[in-house]
Amino acid sequence: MEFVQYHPTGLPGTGILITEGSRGEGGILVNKDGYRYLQDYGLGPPDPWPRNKAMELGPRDRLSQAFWHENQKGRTIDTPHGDVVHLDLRHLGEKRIDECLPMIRDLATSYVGVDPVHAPIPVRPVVHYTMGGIDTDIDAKTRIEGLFAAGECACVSINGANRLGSNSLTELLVFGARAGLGAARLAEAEVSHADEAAIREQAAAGDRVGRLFRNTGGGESVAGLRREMNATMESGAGIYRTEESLSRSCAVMNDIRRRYADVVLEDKSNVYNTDLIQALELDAMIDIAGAVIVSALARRESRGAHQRLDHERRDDEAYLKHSLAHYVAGEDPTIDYRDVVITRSEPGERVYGGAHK
Amino acid sequence: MARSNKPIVWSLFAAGGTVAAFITPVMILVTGLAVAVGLLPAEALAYDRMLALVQNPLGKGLVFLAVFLPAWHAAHRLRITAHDFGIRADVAVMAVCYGLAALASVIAAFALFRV
Amino acid sequence: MNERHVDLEILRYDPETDEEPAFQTYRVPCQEDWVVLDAVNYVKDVLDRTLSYRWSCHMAVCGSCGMMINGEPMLSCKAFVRDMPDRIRIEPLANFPIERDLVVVTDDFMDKLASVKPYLIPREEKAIEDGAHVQTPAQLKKFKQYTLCINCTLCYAACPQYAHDQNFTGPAALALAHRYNLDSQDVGRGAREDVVASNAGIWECSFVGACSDVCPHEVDPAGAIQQTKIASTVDYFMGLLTPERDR
Amino acid sequence: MSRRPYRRAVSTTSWWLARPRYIRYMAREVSCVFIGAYTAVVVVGLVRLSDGAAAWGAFLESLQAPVSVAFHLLALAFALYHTVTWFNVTPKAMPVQFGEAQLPGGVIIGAHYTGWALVSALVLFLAGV
Repeated sequence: MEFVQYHPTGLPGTGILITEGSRGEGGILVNKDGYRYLQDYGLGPPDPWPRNKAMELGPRDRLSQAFWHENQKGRTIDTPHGDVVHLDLRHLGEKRIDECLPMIRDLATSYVGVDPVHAPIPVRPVVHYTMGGIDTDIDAKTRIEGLFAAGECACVSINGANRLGSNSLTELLVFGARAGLGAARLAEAEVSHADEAAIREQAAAGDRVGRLFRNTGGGESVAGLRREMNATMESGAGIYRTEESLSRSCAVMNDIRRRYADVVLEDKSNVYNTDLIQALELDAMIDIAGAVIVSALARRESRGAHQRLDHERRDDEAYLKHSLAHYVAGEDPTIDYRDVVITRSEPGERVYGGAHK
Repeated sequence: MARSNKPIVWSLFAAGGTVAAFITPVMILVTGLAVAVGLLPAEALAYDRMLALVQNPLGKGLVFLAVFLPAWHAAHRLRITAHDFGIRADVAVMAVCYGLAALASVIAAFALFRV
Repeated sequence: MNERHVDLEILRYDPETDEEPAFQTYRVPCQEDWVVLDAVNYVKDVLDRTLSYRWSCHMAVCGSCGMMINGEPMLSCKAFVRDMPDRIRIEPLANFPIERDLVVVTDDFMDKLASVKPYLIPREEKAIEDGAHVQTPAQLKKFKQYTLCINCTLCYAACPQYAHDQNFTGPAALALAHRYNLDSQDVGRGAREDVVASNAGIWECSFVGACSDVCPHEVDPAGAIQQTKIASTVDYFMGLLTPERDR
Repeated sequence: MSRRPYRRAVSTTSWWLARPRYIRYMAREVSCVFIGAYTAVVVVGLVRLSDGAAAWGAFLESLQAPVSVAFHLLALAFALYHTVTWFNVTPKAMPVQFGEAQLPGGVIIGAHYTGWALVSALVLFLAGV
C-alpha cells in the first residue's frame, strides 16, 4: 500500500487532471522563470518536440518528484491553492488545441479561468492512484471466500511500484469481467459459505453501524477528521517520505483513529444516509492510511512511487517484495512480505531522456 | 414492443413542413397581404392568370402539393400540440386532425379537377 | 480571495419523517472559483450533515451530481456560483421520483438504457489471434459524438415528453442506440429497432430539443433521434416495398 | 428501510410556461394552426376560382377586409417562425460528412436560406413584382 501515484499535472484546488495527452501533443512544463526545469532532473535534453520517455513525457513519479525539488528551491509559483508550475500549450495554436485537446481547454477555462490558447495552465502534482489494494489472484478472488475485488480497490499486481496511465482500464475491463464471471460461477455452485465465523463477522459489521447510530458523545465530525487525515498524509507520506515524516503522520493517524470513536451521526434516517456512508468510508480510509504509513516505514529504500529521502537507493536484495498489511483491531497493521514473480520484464535501471542514446 | 406505423404520417409531416417552410411565407405575403393592401397590382391575382395557373397540368400539380402537404404537416403537428396542451384523447384528436387534412385535400383536388 | 454570501434554497425530503418535500435555506460563504457542488459540500461538511446528494468526480465526467439549479438541469460541479444570483434554488433532477433530498431514483433510466442493447453486436465473433477490429477515422467520426454521453440523465430531467409519459425510452438511451447503429462494427440495428422504432421510442419525441440544450458534453440526443426517425422511416417504406425482407 | 420515493406532479396543461425554451417550442408548434388555417383559405380560394370570375372577385374582395389582413399578418409571422425553426435544425436531422470532416452546420442552414430566397423571389417575380 506504500505505492501511491501522483499525477504531475492536476489543477490547483480541485485536483482536476490535465491529461498526459496535452504533453503528448507537445505541451511543456516551465517553472516561475519560464525554464523547462525537467532537464535538470535527468529527463533532458529539452528538445522542442515531444519524445517518448523524455522531458515532459517522462514517467509520472519522476515529474512529480521534479516538482517537489523545484518547490524546495523556491522556483514554483505561489497561488491561493498552493504552489504550481506552468503547463504551456500556447505554441500548439488554437486549431490544434481545439482538435486534439478540446476537453482540456474547457476544463482550464472553466475551473481556473485560463484559456490555454492564450496563457499557460497552472498545474501541480495531485494524488492519483493507489497501486496497492485488496490482494487478489488472477481471477479477482480475495483471501475471503466469496469476496471478489476488481478496479482500484484491488491489487492484482499488473502494476508494480509504479503504474502506466490507462492501466485502470485493464483493471476494470479484464479483471472486472473475471470477478463477475468468477462470482457468478461461485453462486451457481450452490455452495453455502455462511459458516458460523462468517455469521459472527456479519453481526459485528452490523453492530459497527448500530454503534454509529447510537453514539451520542464526543462530537467529532467526519469532515474535520478527513481534512486532518488529508493534510498529514500529504505532508508525511507524500511524494517524498522520511522516517521522521512518516512517524509524525503515524502518530497523527493514531490520534485520528482514537478520535474516530467520538464521531456522531447527525443523520439518523434509514434512507440514503450519506452521513453514515461517509463515516464508514472514513473508518476504512483511516485503516488504509495506516497501511500506507506502516508499509512505507518498513520499506527502507526508494522504488517507483515510494521515495525515501533517508534511503535513496533501490534495494532489490531486501525489498523486491510485495508488502502485505494485515488488519489488527485498534492497532497499526502488521506487515509481512511476498516475493515478486518476475516474468518477462526484469527490474533494471530507470533511464530517461534522450541523451543516453 | 411493436414497430410503429408513425412513419406514414411522419413522412407527410416532414415533407409538408419542408414545403411550408419554403413557400408558405411568400404565399401568405402575395395572396393575403400584398395585393390586399395594394403593394402588388391587383392583376397579380387576376382571374385569368389564376385560371391559367390551375389549368396548366404542372401548375395544377404544384398547387395541389402546396395544399396537400402543408395540410398534413399542420394536421400531424396539431395532434402533437393537442397532447402538449394536455388533451389526452389521442384517437379523437387524430380523427379530427387527419380528417380535416383529408377533407381539405379532397376539396382542393375536386376544385382543381373542376376548373 | 473574495468571499460572497449566497443563500442556497435546497429541496429537502426524508421519507421517514416528511410527508412531502420542502425547501430549507442555508447561507453559504462562497469562494470566487466555487461551483454549486462546492457550496453544497460546504452545507454538508459544516452546516447540516443530514443533507443527501450524489457526487463523485467534481470534473464533469462521472455524471452523478446532476441537480435542478434555478430550474435548469445542470451538473453541479460545472455550475459556477459566479454565474448565479445571490439566491440559488437547488432541487433534485426533475421527472424522477425523489429518494431522499437531492437523490433521485434512476432505475427507470437504467432499464431504458439496457432496453436499447447499448453494446456492439458484431457480425461474427472474432478470435484475439485474428487481430484487431479495424475502423477508419472517418467511420469513427460518424458516431464519436454520441459516445461522449456520461449517463447524467440531465436530458431526461429536461424532456417534457418524458415528464408526461414515463414509457418514453428517452433521449440518452435513444442517442446511445443511434451511436451503435452508426458503428461500422455493429450489425445490431434490427435488434434495437423493436424498441427504438416503437411508439414509445423515437416516435414519442416531438423534437423540443431541450435535451441537447442541457447536455454537458454536446451529445445532441435530439439530433440523434431526428436522424433515427429518418432512417426508420426509410426502413419502414423499404419494408412495405419488399415485405418478404427479413425485418 | 422505509423507502417512499416521492413523485412530483407535472401539469399537463401549463408545463410549457416553466421555461423560455418550452415557450419557444410551443410557439413553433402552434404555427401549425396558422399554416393549417391559411391552407384552408387557399382551398376556399380554389373552390371560388372554380366557381368562376365573379366568385373569385368576391373572394379577392373579402381578402381586403381588415380582419383578413390581420389574420394574414399573424399567419405570416408564425409561418416565418416555422421556416426559421425548421431550417435551423436541418444540420441536426441531416448532418453531412465528407471523410473525417463534418460539413459545418452553418453551410447546411445557409443553403436552405439561399434556396428559400430563390423560391420566394421566383414566386414574387411570377406575381409581377
